[in-house]
Amino acid sequence: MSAPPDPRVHLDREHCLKLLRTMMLIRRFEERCAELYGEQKIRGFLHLYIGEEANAVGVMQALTPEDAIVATYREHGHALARGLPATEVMAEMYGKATGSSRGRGGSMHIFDATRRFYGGNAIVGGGLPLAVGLALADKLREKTPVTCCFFGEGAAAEGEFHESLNLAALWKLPVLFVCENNRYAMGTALERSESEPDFCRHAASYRIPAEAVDGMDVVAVEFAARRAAQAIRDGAGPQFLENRTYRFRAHSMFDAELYRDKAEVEAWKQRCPIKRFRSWLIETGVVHDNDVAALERDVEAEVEAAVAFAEQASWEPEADLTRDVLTTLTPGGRR
Amino acid sequence: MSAPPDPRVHLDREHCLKLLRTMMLIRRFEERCAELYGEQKIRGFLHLYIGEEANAVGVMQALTPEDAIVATYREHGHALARGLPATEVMAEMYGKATGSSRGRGGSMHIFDATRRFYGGNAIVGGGLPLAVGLALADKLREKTPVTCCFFGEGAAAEGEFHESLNLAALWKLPVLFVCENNRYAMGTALERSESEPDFCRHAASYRIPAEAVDGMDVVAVEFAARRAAQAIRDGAGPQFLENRTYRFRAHSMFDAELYRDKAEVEAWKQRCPIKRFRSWLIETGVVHDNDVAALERDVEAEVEAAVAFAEQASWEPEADLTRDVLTTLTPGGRR
Amino acid sequence: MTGSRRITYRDAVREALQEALRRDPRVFLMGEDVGRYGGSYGCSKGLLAEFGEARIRDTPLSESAFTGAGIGAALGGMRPIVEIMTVNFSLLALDQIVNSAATLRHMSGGQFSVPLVIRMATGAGRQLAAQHSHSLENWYAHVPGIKVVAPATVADARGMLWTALEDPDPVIIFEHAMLYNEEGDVPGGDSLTVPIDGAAIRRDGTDVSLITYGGSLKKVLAAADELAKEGISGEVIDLRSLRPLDERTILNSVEKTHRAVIVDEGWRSGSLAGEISARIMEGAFFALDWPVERVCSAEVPIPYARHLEIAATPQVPGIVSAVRRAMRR
Amino acid sequence: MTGSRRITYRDAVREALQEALRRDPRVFLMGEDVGRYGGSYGCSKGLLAEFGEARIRDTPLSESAFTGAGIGAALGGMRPIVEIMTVNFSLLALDQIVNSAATLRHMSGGQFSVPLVIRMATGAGRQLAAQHSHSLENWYAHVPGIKVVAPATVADARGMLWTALEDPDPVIIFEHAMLYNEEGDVPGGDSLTVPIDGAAIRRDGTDVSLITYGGSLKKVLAAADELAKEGISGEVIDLRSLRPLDERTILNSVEKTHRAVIVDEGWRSGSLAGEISARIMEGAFFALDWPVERVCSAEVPIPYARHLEIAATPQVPGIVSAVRRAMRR
Ligand SMILES: Cc1ncc(C[n+]2csc(CCOP(=O)(O)OP(=O)(O)O)c2C)c(N)n1
Ligand SMILES: Cc1ncc(C[n+]2csc(CCOP(=O)(O)OP(=O)(O)O)c2C)c(N)n1
Ligand SMILES: [Mg+2]
Ligand SMILES: [Mg+2]
Repeated sequence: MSAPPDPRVHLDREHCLKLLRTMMLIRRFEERCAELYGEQKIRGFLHLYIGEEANAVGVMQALTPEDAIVATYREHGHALARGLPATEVMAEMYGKATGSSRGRGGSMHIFDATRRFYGGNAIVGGGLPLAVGLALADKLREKTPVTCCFFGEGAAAEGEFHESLNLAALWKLPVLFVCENNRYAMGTALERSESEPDFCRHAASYRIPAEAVDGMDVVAVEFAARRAAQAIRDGAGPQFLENRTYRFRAHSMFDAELYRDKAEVEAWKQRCPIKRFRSWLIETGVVHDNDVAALERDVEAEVEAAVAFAEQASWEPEADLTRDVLTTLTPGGRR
Repeated sequence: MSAPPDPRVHLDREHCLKLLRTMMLIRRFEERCAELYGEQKIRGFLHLYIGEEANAVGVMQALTPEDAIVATYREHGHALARGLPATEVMAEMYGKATGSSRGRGGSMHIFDATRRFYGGNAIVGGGLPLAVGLALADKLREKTPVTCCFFGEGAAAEGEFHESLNLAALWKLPVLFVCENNRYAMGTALERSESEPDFCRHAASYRIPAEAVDGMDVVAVEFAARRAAQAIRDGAGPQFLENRTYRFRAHSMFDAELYRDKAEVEAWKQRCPIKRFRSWLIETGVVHDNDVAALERDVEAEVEAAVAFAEQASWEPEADLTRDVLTTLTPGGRR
Repeated sequence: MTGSRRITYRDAVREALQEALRRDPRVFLMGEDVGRYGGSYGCSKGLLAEFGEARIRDTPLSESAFTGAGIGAALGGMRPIVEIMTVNFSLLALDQIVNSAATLRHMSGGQFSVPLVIRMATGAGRQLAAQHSHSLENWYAHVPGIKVVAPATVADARGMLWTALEDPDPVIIFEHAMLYNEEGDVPGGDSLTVPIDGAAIRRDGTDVSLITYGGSLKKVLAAADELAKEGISGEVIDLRSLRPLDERTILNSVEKTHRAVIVDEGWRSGSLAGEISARIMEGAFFALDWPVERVCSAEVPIPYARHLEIAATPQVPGIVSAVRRAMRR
Repeated sequence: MTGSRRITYRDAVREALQEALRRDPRVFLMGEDVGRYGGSYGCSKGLLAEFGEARIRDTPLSESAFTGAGIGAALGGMRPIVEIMTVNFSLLALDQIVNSAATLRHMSGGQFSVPLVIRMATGAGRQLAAQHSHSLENWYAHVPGIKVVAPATVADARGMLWTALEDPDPVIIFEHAMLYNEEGDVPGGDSLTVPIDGAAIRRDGTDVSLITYGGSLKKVLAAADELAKEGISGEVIDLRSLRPLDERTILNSVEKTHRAVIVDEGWRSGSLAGEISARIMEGAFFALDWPVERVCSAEVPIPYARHLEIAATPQVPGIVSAVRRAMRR
């Protein structure tokens, strides 16, 4: 891993520790989620981001609190990297009233209005038009935030991808499209879903500037995201990143992984973004073994605190079932 | 207009007369439709193809009776060029029982099973997936027909365009995509609907070979279509033509044409495909003035016979309203 | 305070759009051909000149993306009005409407509202055949998280838009395509807004409740006129809001008349008329002297030919016979 | 002739697919992850190995295009089975289903049939929250030109597919997601096919007609057991076909029992239950001793939390109380 050429990524010790810690937090948080799923504390669909942490963490560095984020059902990493409290995210996984979405959303629907985190969307490709609209709202009011839209490479086959990129380009909207290309959409390999697997070419067909990035390298991702975000802020219109990455785990907890080789998975695991970044930091002397050990304890404590928070949190009363269907309460409901 | 370099387009007198006659038939047929619309014999939406005749006529020369055709709501030209009897098409415009669709479809829904003419689709972009499926059926049975799918440039913004091109390319299906780029989708100019107005680039982003063609030149269209159809028959997978053309009339009979300059329309009218081809044929001595006059009489007679046929045709009995909703009759229906 | 004015439904829609755009800088209109073309039904003619391209946005043919963009813009603090040319094309945008607009508030535990208005034309009558003549109001009325209205009068078309825009939740407005050329009165003065949550009694009566909405109201009123000649007094209820339904107004009327006929241009099976019949069953069964009748569209994709289209959709004679049946005449 | 076998609903679906693929070379299966993954609910495991990539086609995420391609392939002479992972995602394909599959035959004056089968999972119960738990059966049941079935038993899941494939028109098959792990009997021998046009009486009774379909059947049978202990004899009708409805079976039952409770996992407003209530109103009003009751889902996007999801959907206690109400107990 080479040091980034751009001065705007400041790889000082503090920043490096932050990057490393956030990736470790996501990793540990999700490992714990997998255990809790086994204990049936968490239910429904659970999609783990393990292996892909560098993407959310790297991109998020380029965004300010005014910027907006639209993510997918595989969004724990994005939520934590954006700064949502692990406690609330975990409580949401439990379905508790103190969860980010009062227990109504679960793993796939984490939201946070104060952090402009617009979910959490379980319709593949469904977030793209929303991101276009958020960016349009900002543009219409002559505000300058960036709307960052994450989606998988599988989503790129959906019509919404095409329509949304066209709109964003046509209207020069401040959208940062981040395609997390982990090479599989459930069990469907990239080459079976895309006639043109190079997403930069798709972006180019809407005249959107695009760049392919090593999604296993947090610094490379941060660098590319900063450059793209800056271009957007400078008025260049939408930008596109294809982050080449890999998920180490199954698609969801129901997946027997019949569709890919164990050897392939192992090869990618060698490129683990946490391991690589950590080794590099230690090799270059930026951090030391005991820093890492401290981070590990720290992250472990944060995750356990989140679990404890979720465990003791209360359930939403059943009487509130139809609360928030509309902004004004609907009378009646169940019958 | 230059003679085509490819020997497969045989510009002998007979063929030239056929091309000219078919374009003239479409033109006259539609002029008559516009009059009949004024007389309220034809109702609903009526979309005229006037100015674009070279496209349907040119492309159709490359197709055999085994090939399949999927068109749009602006499909009179395609229907007539495919050889549907003007009588039945006109009767359909009248809504008569002897119309191509027994009066149930009208102008936008002309069908002919025996000629593999699959309509007539009033959902913009809606025909693209159907064409993919027709081609898939042929491929699965190891048959070799081409499915030719016509659509407007406006349709290219729909998600169906993207999904369908991707499927066709991925599965190497025998589809000939013909984008009739007449520069407007209703009142929306190309540059306001497409971030990349060069459709060959879109096709390329699915790795589909594409060519832009002068859609006002019937020979150029025939030539390009023959080459593309041959490539498909040779197993090269889907091919794409962008036919650059123009509609001389309003979008439909309800359109005040507020969105384009009269001068622009006039400039394009100078390139009228019928006038140009006729002049060229006369200049080069392939046909003579009296041949053209004969054609005119002939076409006029055919159109008037179609009108007479439609006029005297009977109405579908009201009792048959729910006939053909399902293949087996549904009992009941109205209540 | 000036007196009332007579304008077309189309003009009422346009005036309402204009008023909203003038009143609230967050409002903008977006859809296919709303700008240069003036709207496929001419409802936005002239607005581009007054408000400019930013607020009168012509979109490419991309129903899913521009409807979704409307949802996003609403989340982002704007008050978008999305025009979908007709309900038929809204099928392409349903995922965004049902899976995002209708769910976001609840799914986020109440963090977000989606103050979006979607207008679309609906219905048959113009010989546009099977892909342009749907009445899918009951599909929308089935979905929690949205409100659905159907202005049947010029005054409602003029007055409901602003109310819908002030609503913090997504509101779908159905404009029946046969109404645009209709003329009607709008009140003078400033208070043109009308509520979007209650039904209206358009004609008082005592013998039978005639329940309808949107494009069928005119036919029902004509039927009521005809029935009056036979001495049958029909009370005509215009639902106005299809979700939520104003059950109280319906039940009060049926408790008085003891008979009801519902007229709904949707296909009969699975229609809104079915829902209303069920509500009457549940709320006024013991008041009924005769089973509730439905007059709906035939179970057929709407055909092009005029006589078949007429036969396929509710018409005055069919309404009159249903009422006679209900009255045992 | 061998005796009956006990298998899961999932296996029944798989066997039915396998049989169809073996019997008719025109049959192929197409959808997201039907091949290598084995189907998101595991219904097509092993089929890729037996039938190969051409006939077990993994598609990209493109619901509209691959459903439309199914329609096209049916027009082209094949017998496609399209799997849409769940009804929620079918919103993306609705234009193709409603505007093409359902209309093509009529709109072409009877020239084309569309012998297409679309299978999709439906319903709540797995804590998948608001975008994965819909029951939109009534949307489909509203549309002329298609048939809609909901196999509620293992035997029906095994037997309906072939019947659907033999039907010349588009058939939508709804498989409730909670059924896949259920076990049940399928008959031995060769005649596994079952008709797709009639309801089945799953339990005879005399006091009240309990009308349901799909994933709710099990709950209704459990409720009937409980009611039996109280001396209430419920007749349980499994609709099986949602379009067309087997009105005769429903009305015959109600004429006998004089009371009906409809259980439907769809949201109450605009539900199929509403349609059935209306049909009973129209066909058996004078036989009714008590208004028809509905037990439906609450008007809320289905929430994730288990207790809320349970509260949002029909459950045995709610069914039992509705019946008690109908029996005036
Ligand atoms: C519209 C839609 N179709 C299908 C699904 C089921 N599904 C959930 S995730 C997924 C794969 C998505 O792949 P990709 O976009 O690459 O994201 P990844 O899961 O790899 O992060 C599928 C098919 C869905 N949720 N939404
Ligand atoms: C899905 C859909 N959206 C909108 C319309 C209304 N509409 C009919 S034709 C048309 C313009 C289509 O333009 P293009 O594809 O360029 O074809 P052209 O009419 O120029 O031949 C529009 C917007 C429609 N029929 N279907
Ligand atoms: Mg992926
Ligand atoms: Mg065009």
